[in-house]
Amino acid sequence: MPFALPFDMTSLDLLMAIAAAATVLLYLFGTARLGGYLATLLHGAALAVTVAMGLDLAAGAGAIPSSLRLTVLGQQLAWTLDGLGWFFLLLTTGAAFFSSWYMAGEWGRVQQRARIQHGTLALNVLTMVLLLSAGDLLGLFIGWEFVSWAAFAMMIQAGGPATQAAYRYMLYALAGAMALFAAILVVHGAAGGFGFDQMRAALPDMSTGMLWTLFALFAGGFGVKMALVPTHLWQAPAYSYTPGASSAFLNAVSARMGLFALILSLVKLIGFDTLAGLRIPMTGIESTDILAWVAAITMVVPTYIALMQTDARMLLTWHGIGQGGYMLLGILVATPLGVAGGLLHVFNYATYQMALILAVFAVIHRTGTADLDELGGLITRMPLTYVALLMGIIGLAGLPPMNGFVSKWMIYKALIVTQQPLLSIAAFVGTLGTILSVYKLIHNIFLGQLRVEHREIREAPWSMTLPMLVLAGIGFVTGFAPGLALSIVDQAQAAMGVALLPHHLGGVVLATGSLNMLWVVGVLVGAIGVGALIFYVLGNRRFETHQYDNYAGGHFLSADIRYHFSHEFYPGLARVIGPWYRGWVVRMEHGLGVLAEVSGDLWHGVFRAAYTPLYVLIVAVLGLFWAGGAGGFGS
Amino acid sequence: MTLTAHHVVLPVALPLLVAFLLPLVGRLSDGLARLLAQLTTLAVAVIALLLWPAASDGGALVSAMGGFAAPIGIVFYADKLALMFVVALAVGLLLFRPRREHDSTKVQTLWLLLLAGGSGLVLSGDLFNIFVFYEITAVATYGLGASAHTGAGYGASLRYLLLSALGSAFALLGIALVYAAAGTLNLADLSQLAGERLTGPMGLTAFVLMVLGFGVKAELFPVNTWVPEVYTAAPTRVTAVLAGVVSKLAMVVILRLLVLLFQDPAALGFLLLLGAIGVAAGELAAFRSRDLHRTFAYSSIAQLGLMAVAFSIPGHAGVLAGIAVALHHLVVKPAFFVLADRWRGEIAGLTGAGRTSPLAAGLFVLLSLSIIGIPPLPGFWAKLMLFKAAIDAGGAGNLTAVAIILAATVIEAAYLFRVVGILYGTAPAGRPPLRFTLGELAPGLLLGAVLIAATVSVAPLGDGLTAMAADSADAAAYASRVLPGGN
Amino acid sequence: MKGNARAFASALFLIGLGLMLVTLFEALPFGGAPMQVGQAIAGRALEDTGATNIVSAVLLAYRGLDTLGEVAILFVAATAAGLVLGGAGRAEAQGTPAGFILRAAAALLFPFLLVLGAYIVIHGHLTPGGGFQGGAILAAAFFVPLLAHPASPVNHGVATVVEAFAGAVFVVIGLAGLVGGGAFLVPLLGAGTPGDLFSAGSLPLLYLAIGLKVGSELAGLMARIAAAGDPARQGGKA
Amino acid sequence: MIWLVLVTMAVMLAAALAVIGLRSYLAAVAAISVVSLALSVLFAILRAPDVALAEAAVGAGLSGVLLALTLRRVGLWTPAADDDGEDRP
Amino acid sequence: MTMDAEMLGKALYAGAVCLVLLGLYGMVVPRNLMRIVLGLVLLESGVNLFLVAAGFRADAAAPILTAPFTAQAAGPLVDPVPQALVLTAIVIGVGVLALGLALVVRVKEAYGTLDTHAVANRMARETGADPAVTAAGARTPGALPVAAGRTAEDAP
Repeated sequence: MPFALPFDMTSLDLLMAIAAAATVLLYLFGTARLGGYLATLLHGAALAVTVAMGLDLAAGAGAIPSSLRLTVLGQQLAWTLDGLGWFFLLLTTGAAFFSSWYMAGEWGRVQQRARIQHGTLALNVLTMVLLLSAGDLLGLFIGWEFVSWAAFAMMIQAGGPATQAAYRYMLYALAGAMALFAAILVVHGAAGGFGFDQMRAALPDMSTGMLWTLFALFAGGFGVKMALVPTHLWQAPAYSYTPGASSAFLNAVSARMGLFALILSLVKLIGFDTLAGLRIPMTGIESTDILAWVAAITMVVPTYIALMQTDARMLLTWHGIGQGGYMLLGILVATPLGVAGGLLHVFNYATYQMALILAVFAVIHRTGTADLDELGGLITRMPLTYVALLMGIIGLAGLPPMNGFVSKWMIYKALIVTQQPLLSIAAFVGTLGTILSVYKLIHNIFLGQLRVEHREIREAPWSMTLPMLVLAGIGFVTGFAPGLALSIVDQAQAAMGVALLPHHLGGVVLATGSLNMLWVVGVLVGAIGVGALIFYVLGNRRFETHQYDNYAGGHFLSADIRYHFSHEFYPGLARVIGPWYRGWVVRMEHGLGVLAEVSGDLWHGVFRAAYTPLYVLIVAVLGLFWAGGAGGFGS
Repeated sequence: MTLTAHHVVLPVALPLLVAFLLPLVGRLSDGLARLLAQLTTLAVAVIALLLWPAASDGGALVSAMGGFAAPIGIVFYADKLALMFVVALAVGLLLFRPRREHDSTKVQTLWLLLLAGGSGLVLSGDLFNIFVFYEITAVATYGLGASAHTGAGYGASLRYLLLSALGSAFALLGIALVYAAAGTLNLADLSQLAGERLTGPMGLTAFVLMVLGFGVKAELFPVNTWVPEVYTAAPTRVTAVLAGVVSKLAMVVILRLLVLLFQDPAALGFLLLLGAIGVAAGELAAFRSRDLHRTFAYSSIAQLGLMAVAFSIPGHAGVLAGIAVALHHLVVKPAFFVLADRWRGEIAGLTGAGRTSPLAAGLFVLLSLSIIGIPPLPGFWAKLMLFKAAIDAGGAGNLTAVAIILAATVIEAAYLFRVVGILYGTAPAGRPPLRFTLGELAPGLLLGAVLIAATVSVAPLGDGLTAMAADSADAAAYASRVLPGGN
Repeated sequence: MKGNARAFASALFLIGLGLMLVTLFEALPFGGAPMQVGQAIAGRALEDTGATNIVSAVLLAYRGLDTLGEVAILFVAATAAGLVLGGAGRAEAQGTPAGFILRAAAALLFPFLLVLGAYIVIHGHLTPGGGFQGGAILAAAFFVPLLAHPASPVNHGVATVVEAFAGAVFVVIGLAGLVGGGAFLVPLLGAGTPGDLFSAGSLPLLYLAIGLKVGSELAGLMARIAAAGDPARQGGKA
Repeated sequence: MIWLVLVTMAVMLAAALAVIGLRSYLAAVAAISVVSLALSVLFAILRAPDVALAEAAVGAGLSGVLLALTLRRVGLWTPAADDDGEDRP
Repeated sequence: MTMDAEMLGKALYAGAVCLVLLGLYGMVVPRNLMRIVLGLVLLESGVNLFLVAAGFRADAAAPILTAPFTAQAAGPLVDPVPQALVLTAIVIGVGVLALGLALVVRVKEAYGTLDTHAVANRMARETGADPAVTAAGARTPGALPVAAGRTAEDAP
């Protein structure tokens, strides 16, 4: 241990103590003048402890135990943190640190109930620590319920539409939790206990039917949190109506808890080989193939929904669902390259998605709206936010200088190497959609015509721009030198029991072609540098035009005429994919609601009708008949 | 005065004595009558607590009435389970004393007789004696149900009376069959004879009839249509006690029948079926009800269905789960009804009520989380015990029951958090806010505190319940304690 | 469900229930049921309680708590009916006064009914009859004059006092057994010589208490339902 | 002895059928008293004197009176007032 | 067991079953609450008859000891316990009947009718609207928001 702890407290205990203290302190002193800084300090301490734990794990410690032990009603509950849990924990504490830093400044003071935002953020971190370090299935379920309800607490702050979105989320989350509860009960039935090792021991003699139900329940239960396709309707509104930094935290990390649990249950516990053995008879389709195709659809469909959004936050959150598909697809390829690609994408996504969301909220902070039709031309007014958003969308689209490219490249490579052409086509189509929609995002906010009322907009305060730029910087650095991030990914990959991917600072060395980002970025920067040199030094006859010099097609336009809209941004594409938007998933969801209402009315009728004596008579006769039958009449 | 086993009859005899004299005292002064009634209820609670240590070390206190030994005379059997429910009933009646406008000497008399009937129901060890005490409880419930003096109150109580009388006739037919088949009415004696006398069509028919009879008060599926009407029409404090405590007493009777007389898989299957249908019916109907009273009435039908499923699982794991669900519901439901007392009428009309009385809204959220079964609240541990027992017992019936309960939990969360959303909504201007006075909310807050205390001390509580369940699920121990030398 | 559909459905199920019950009862050995408890009691009833009417012995000694519960049920029903019908029945002027025959017969019947009721209550432990049957006859006895003279005010005061004390006596006798360290409702005061009036110890006292309680309660019930006013003249509200 | 039982039972079942069949409530209440009376005779035959006495005094006597009083109170005394008609909400 | 006693047993049980069935029919079919109460009385009489018949023994005497007052003198006795149970059951029946009739009186006074459906409808209307009673299809206020129809950005 890099630093000795006062008594026999392990570092995991220390982290739990910090998170718990943070929850209580921030709930009490969140709105105090120094509340924001206290929050940043506490989350920073948590991040530091996590990094220390990382170093400890890298030095070969198998897993970090916690002295928190509970035996309740004959069930032993223990908490230990391994590499996989540590990897997601790093993302959690990092995201919490950046969002609390963002809230520390002017943004925090503007909020009506900063106290609740700080408190729920710290509560989410605490619950995620408990989930990530769960030592057995029961601990996993309890942690899972805590995380779901903590996210619910975070979502209902804003009231109005946020409450409706949170209510809808709660229903989905609870349905998922009940599927998970059924799964751990099935395991308990087979293994006689909730322990991970008990489950592994009982796996060989489980019938294929039970394995299929276990697979379906785990994938379904955790898939809801990751908003895989049939259950994707709740995430966008829920995550975008949550105020400011909390939304960034939810986007960056909260959905990934589903991925962690999927990896834990399907890969670590059940294992790729058992899953490969599960085949649909006569068709050769494996269970992982089904989940891979769900991931593929989740990559494509939400991305093209994002394309149609007119609200910046909705656009980004719909993309969040799409990116989740990439991560799951990468991992399901089951080769070291694919798994490393998937996990790296989790890290990269967290960095650029958070930068993007924080940038969008900076725009909201200044202009008061996130509606793409109401914005435009802010590049001159908010240059730093523009830079952060630019680097973010390059990462989101997966283009070279940023880290997004590295992980997407690895996923494409893994798909191609393992001969899965259809899935790789889906990946490319997804990326195409992403590129189109991010351009719409940056064009409508920063480029084009500046609105009259936004003339005096000032840049967002340093307390908001600095976190964005640091995040974008991390994105660039890990893009430039992916080896740093890959060493973090190794911890998780080792804990998953998958062979490690040989890599160096610049990138990946493979028999089928290696990637060295040092060269790629070096050449790119060099080319841009030469181009800039030629453009600025040699051709210096620049003609200075101010933003309102709008001559278009021989017709003078005064400043107040609007010609900058996001409506019908891609008319051709809209016509092509228009017919696909029949919304049959929405109708399915609506159908479930109506089914519950109709059967409820049916039972109301039964309870209020005056036929009860007849019902009693019928049940008595059937009961006697059954009793007679069971007892053998006249025997 | 050292308490011997024979003092087990006091929780029944004392309230009866005072109830008989109360009309006389009431003629002198109403206040004195009310005070005397409450003192008696307190005395019963104290006696039950004093008897607890004697019951816990000796396993159970057995008292033969009139000095006549087991199969001949009537026997009172007070084990920890029974004493626990007697204390719960007494404390419930004290905590939810009828309000001034619904109170009179006659109501106080009915209150005491409900205490006597309820205590007798769980303490008695004789089948017909249980039927008599069940009738006392039932008739007291008809009276209390109509004590609101509204048309709806009279109508609901009448329909409940007719349904319960039909059930009681069935139960009496069942008891007659048992007596004709086995020749004795004492539960211990019957449990020994059950092996060869009560199996086959005769025993099962008796079981079906008795379940339909005692099921009326235990809110089992076909015979629980009275629940929404009576719980809505009766004064809310009466409903709190009925839903909270009295329905559990009837379920304890069904538990005794199951454990001692009918360990037959067909009988367990029948109860499981009724329980599962009850859970589904209760939750779906609650999802569609428009006022809080009806919602909580249907929710208590679902919880009792849960208990029926738990008790239908053979062995002490099922009994433990059932007792855990019963105790949890015993704390949560009355608190819910305390809230429903002030938040009357359409749920839609309650927008913003949570903001005017944040304490009440906070209590509502805590209770909802616990009844849905969110860790670490006790509701979760009760449901976990139920599911574990069902899965360990295996069988298609248990699995479908678990699936139904899991689906019902989602619906339960749907209608409870729909109300939370409305409570925290923004109140339309111009409507007087519904504000709780602390006095009104006190019983609810007390029960909320009990819930939190149970959350903290779930481990020791769990061990205590496990021991109690193991003891009350053991038919042989019951027979050996009651029958002299076990003939 | 339309009326006749419901009638048809219930008829169908009733026939099913009937068939099952009949085949079930066939399996019951008629007249030879294993009555070990019944025969044991029949054999030892005389020495234990001294009552020659074994049913009364069962009712008051062996299953005394049942009878206490029984009296409590009647008391609960009376109280609840009082609660529902509201207050003591203030018998305002009824409709048409009773005819001459009724008034004459009432005056004649009242003493006989009183004697008959008292006899049945007092000899409960010797000959068939007892508290319940005698109480019912006493209730009829007190109700007949009310039929004859509907206008006469019914004072519930006396009935309540009698009721309260009778019930209290029953429970006190029960508790007396408890004081001496014995069980509840132990038969006291020895068995006496079987057959004569003052035998069977405390059983006749219990039956006397029951007789008075049942009598006053049923009389009160009938008076309350009768006097609660005709629909034409709305009765007093609670 | 068997013939006595069969005759009493026949009377009882006929009266029971009358209770359900008759339209007028007063006649139905009278039929109830007849059922109780026949039942108490049956109990006497079955060597259960206490029960016979109780059934006669309480069943035929008091129940009959209570039911009749309620009929008068509820206005179902005369057949005309029988409102068995449907009442649509 | 003489043929005569066997016949008696069959007749008694059949009679008890018929009475129970008629009582049940009287409770299930009619719509007037008063008729249901009558059905209830019949049902309880049927159960009482069955109880007494269960305790009967053909060759035994009534459980009342006569002159020589010695248990052996009287010979085999009919089982006294079911008779005690029936006594209690009869008085329970009358108690519940009395309370039932009091409630019938009050319901008639409150609602003017004794038809179960009418009473049920008026009760539901009095204690707050019930979905089945209010206009069909009126949606409960906070029904599952999802069921509130498609929102703009929703898609497949």
